[in-house]
Amino acid sequence: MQWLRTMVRIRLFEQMLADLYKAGRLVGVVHLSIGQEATAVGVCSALKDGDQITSTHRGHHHMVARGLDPQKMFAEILGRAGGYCRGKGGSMHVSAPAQGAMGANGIVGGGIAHAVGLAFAAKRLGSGGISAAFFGDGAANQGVLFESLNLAALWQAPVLFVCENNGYTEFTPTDAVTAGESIAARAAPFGIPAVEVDGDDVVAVNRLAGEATARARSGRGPTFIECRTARWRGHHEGEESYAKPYREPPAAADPIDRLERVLRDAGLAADGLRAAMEAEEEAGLAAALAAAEAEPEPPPERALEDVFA
Amino acid sequence: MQWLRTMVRIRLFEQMLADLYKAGRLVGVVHLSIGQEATAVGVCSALKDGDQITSTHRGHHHMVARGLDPQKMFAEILGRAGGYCRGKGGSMHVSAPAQGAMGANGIVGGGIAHAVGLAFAAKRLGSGGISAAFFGDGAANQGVLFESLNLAALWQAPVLFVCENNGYTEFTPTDAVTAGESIAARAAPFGIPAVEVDGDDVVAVNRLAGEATARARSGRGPTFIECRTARWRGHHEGEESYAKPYREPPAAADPIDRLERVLRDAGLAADGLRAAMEAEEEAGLAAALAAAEAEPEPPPERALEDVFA
Amino acid sequence: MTSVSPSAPVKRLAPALAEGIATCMRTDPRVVVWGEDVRIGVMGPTRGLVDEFGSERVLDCPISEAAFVGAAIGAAAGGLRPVVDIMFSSFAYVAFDQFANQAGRLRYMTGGQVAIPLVIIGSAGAAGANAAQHSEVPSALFLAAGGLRVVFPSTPHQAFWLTRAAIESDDPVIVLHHPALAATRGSLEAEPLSLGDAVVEPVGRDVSVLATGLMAHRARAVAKRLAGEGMFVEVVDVCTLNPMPWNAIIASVTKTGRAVVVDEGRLTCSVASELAAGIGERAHDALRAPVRRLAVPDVPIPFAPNLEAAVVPSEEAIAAMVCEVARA
Amino acid sequence: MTSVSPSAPVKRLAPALAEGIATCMRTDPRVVVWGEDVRIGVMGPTRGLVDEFGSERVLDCPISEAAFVGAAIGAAAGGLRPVVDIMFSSFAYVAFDQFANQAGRLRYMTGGQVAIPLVIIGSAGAAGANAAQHSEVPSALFLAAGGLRVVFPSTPHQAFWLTRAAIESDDPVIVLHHPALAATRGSLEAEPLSLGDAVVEPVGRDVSVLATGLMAHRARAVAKRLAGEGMFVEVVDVCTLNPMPWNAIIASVTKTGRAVVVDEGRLTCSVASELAAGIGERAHDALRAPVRRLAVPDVPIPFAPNLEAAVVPSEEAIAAMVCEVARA
Ligand SMILES: Cc1ncc(C[n+]2csc(CCOP(=O)(O)OP(=O)(O)O)c2C)c(N)n1
Ligand SMILES: Cc1ncc(C[n+]2csc(CCOP(=O)(O)OP(=O)(O)O)c2C)c(N)n1
Ligand SMILES: [Mg+2]
Ligand SMILES: [Mg+2]
Repeated sequence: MQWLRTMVRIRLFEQMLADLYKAGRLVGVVHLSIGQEATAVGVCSALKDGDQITSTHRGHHHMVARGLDPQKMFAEILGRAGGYCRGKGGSMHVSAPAQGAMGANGIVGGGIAHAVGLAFAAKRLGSGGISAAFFGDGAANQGVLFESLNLAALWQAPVLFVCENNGYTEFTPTDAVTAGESIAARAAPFGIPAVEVDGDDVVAVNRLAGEATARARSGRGPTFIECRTARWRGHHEGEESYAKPYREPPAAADPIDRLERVLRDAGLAADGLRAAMEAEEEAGLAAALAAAEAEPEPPPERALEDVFA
Repeated sequence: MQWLRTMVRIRLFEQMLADLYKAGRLVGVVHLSIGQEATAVGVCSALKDGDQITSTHRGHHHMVARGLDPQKMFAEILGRAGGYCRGKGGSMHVSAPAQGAMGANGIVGGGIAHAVGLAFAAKRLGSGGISAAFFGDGAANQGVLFESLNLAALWQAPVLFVCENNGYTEFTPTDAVTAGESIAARAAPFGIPAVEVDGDDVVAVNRLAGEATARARSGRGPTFIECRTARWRGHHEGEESYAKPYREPPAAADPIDRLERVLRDAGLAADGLRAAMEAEEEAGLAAALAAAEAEPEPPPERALEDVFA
Repeated sequence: MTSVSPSAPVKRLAPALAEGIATCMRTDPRVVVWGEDVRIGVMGPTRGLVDEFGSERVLDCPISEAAFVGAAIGAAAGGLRPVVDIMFSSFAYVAFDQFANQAGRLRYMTGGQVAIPLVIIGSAGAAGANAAQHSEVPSALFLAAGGLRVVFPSTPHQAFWLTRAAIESDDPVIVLHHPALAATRGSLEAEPLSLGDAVVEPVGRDVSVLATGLMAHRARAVAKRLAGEGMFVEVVDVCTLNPMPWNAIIASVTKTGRAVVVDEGRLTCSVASELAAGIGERAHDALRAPVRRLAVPDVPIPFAPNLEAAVVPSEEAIAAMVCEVARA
Repeated sequence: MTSVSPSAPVKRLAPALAEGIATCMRTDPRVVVWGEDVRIGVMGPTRGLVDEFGSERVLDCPISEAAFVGAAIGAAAGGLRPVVDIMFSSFAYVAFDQFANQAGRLRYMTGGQVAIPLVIIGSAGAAGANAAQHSEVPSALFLAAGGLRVVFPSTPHQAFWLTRAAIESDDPVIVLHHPALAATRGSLEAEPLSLGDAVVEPVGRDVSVLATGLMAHRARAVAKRLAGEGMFVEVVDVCTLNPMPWNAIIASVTKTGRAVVVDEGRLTCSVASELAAGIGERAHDALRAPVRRLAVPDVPIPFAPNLEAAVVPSEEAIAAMVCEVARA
């Protein structure tokens, strides 16, 4: 039930950003995750307090799924003083380490190794925590992924490698730039359990993530999960201004509808539940956005702070 | 027969360097390939004029196998004016692009992608040439290898990836830093034919290399060959000065003895053939070394040349 | 700069860069283009090329900068003339060994046996809230790495000719372009620019301002403004950074006796530092005031637009420093 | 520098660095060490540590610099204090994104939410025919990348204390050490050095020489020699480069009015350029001669020993430039 709510929240959060972008009220480059909600929620719902995630340029869904405050996310994305990163990170860099979201990253693949290190630290410090690295299919062509797989396997680091294969690397279909049949298969030779899963099936994702976290927590090392999902929107908002049409319309397997159906079939979701949730979430997000937009810009002297401790 | 001669030449060349090092007559860091002759000869004997190789910090055997002139190699390694690189490359960087040896490289993994590009260029220019990238087991943990495999597979580049697994990454046994069972297995998920071979069996290496070159020349793309071999000496000459004993004695499967036995069994090698070859090669190399040592240092102004065309 | 001829075609900067590539591709079949999404041409400089030259010569790459820059080095050594679009020039960091230790060293390390006729194009500079990892001007890093030619055109004319010069060069050349100038219009004059050229415009007598890219634009705007107040600023657009056009620079500084160096890189070990140091050595006696540097302070580029604006040298900041130096 | 106390232990430089690490490891269990062959301690700074601290805290890594530097960043953010030996500091190029875009930016990009208490040790400099890819001093690249503290000790005392200061710092710190100085002996005095310190020795009055690492050694030798001829050179050993000890530098230059900056990096956009530019801005009026830079010319380090010696500033070259500047 909480899953449904979180997925709804992600969807609405992102749709609000799409609208804001269209209205010219967002700055910078904004990558939305609509359609990929199940991956984020399926994995993050298997994590605990004290665990950590690293994320990507397309990371809002991970952050919402990790429980971050939409107001502080909006504020960050809008470049306001009260954003998580004090307005210095923006859409691609929303992070809240204290809440288990070490960081999004503008560099494709840039955060994967961080997750290995976070996992190693947790293990060494005996905190019981684990970590999860989210990355896209495009990042599966970055060398640092393979180096990180090797290192994690050697260290038996308690880390989940979560590849969100949404079918596109920017404007190029994944298979045009990704040789071989499967991304998960690339992890197996490192001796890492590697599975593919329907990334739009939050139940399935959560089950695998649960197995993986159990493996990690019990000292049996890393797991690789390739979530096959779809990117409903373009690579970034506003791309129509120059990108010729390049995409197949995504297969309409709405992960939220699917979860709703599952809940309904299990007799867990009453009629109108989703609509009610949507209304609640919409109200909450609208308030969060309004509060964020009411915030001031960061004071200029802040530009010179936070380089060094 | 030519194989035996080349392997003997490599062995003697390297032993002369070992002696020179011991005598304090070499400068810089010198990595010898004794024990790995069959890999170099097996692969290079499958190449033609116009093909290219890229090599590593431990690359003398590749260069000799590619037919480079020992005198110009000695001169380079000694830092003399007449060296292949005019004395500016040294042991780790001997190269002769005009003779199909694009370059050795002091950076582990640094030359692998170059081989993909050389292969692509040959294909695009229709030269009929192919390329081979030599690298060690240690380089199998460098991200650029995986990126290069992917790119080569996508481009169906006519390139051989030749991993010389000699059991050590500097002072560390390969399996201590290399997760999984096999390095070749890491290439297969990219859709690249990947095989392991006894790298001390020059006949077997040559057979596989021949298949791979045929595949490449006929437009069927890259091949990955993992040659299992052994490094007879340390990581570099002079390491005893600080490196505590760390190695198992290498299994004494001398690739040269093995080839000799094969030739003998086939009735191709008369008694005394090898000894005669050794004597001839020794004489030739001694003359080459003497000529190289007699050369002057490079003129100082040369230090400022060759940065830009 | 060349005088404006009425017949010269008017182009925007990014398309002028693309036109520079296309011109070379038309005459030289060895020129190929690759990078991420170069067919769509996300960043501008490769847009439209695939239509004319086909997908055999314009190749979309995986996100594998180290491999495709390395492959370009190999391809260059193997007889092609690859033009690689790396998108944001700071993505070079994931492939930096291929820049610094390979492209920039191989010719030297082989004693000149091999040439690397390779061009790498990347955007450089802040263009509105792209934050730290997508807003830098890393020209100093390419210069410090060594062995790399670097150009940074600020007008369509410069972009067209310097791109051509880059592709025709037998050396690895980094071509930087500023995303905030992509749509800047200008005419493509017939008179070419070469590697090593600077563009002095306007000519002035009171203070020399040395700048590149967006900073050169701003410097020209400041010069225009101050000219109305009777102060004549000479702007030296250092559109090629390696080779560094020392003659033009020293000639200007010797004439004015005063210099302000404006840089969108961060201050420490910047191009501005290099220029200031080099001027100090070469024209110390002609200086009537200390050379001053105006650069991004030693911070990453912040996301919030107001903070970004606070750290990137503005016209106001340039004008203020110019006036200070003029009075000193 | 501190005066020599007879009881202070005498150490060589690389072991002093190792002792600096060991001291921290003894008191702080969060300090861990990793890198390639750090147990054997190929490069010196980690030699012997595994014997005292075991293989749980001293980890041999695969040749995966991007991953193990990246993992160190994550581990630092996660509560450890990793000390990474990257062997030759120019190997940083294969992991440069982790240096420049990650370690050097994350604190800022997160608005200070996260600290990266990370130390990366690498050798820097030519030590006899290691050729282009193993002989560089890339300090300028680390400074230009930004967000990284950089120290480069030239004596065992500096090595010990600056390593400790690096590990105790909450920022990412690059510790460079010169392979040609690994066996240099010196006493470890009790008086600590901190990030941001410079060491002025000898004190002089005629010309200031600013130098680091092996160049600082050579500068001291030159000062000694010239003192015999009645010329008193003051050597400012800029053993921490970020923070840059501007106060000590400007104090010295203001006193002598003359400065030579010696650098084993390549000239363009070097630390020498930064120092020259900064001095020009801050002490122009005190200068009685142009600040001169002596650095590796803009070439890779060649292999042949005589060529290597020709491009790395020698005592003779330093002395010659000092005399020129003294007379100017
Ligand atoms: C090292 C690097 N190269 C290129 C880019 C530009 N870029 C940003 S997102 C992206 C595509 C990423 O694809 P994928 O990993 O599949 O993630 P998705 O956008 O599909 O979520 C690219 C190429 C970058 N940010 N970093
Ligand atoms: C990027 C990089 N990292 C580290 C080194 C230092 N180094 C030189 S050789 C070597 C081991 C290489 O092992 P392998 O690839 O197995 O080759 P081998 O020495 O066994 O022939 C290392 C770590 C280097 N030269 N380049
Ligand atoms: Mg994708
Ligand atoms: Mg090996």
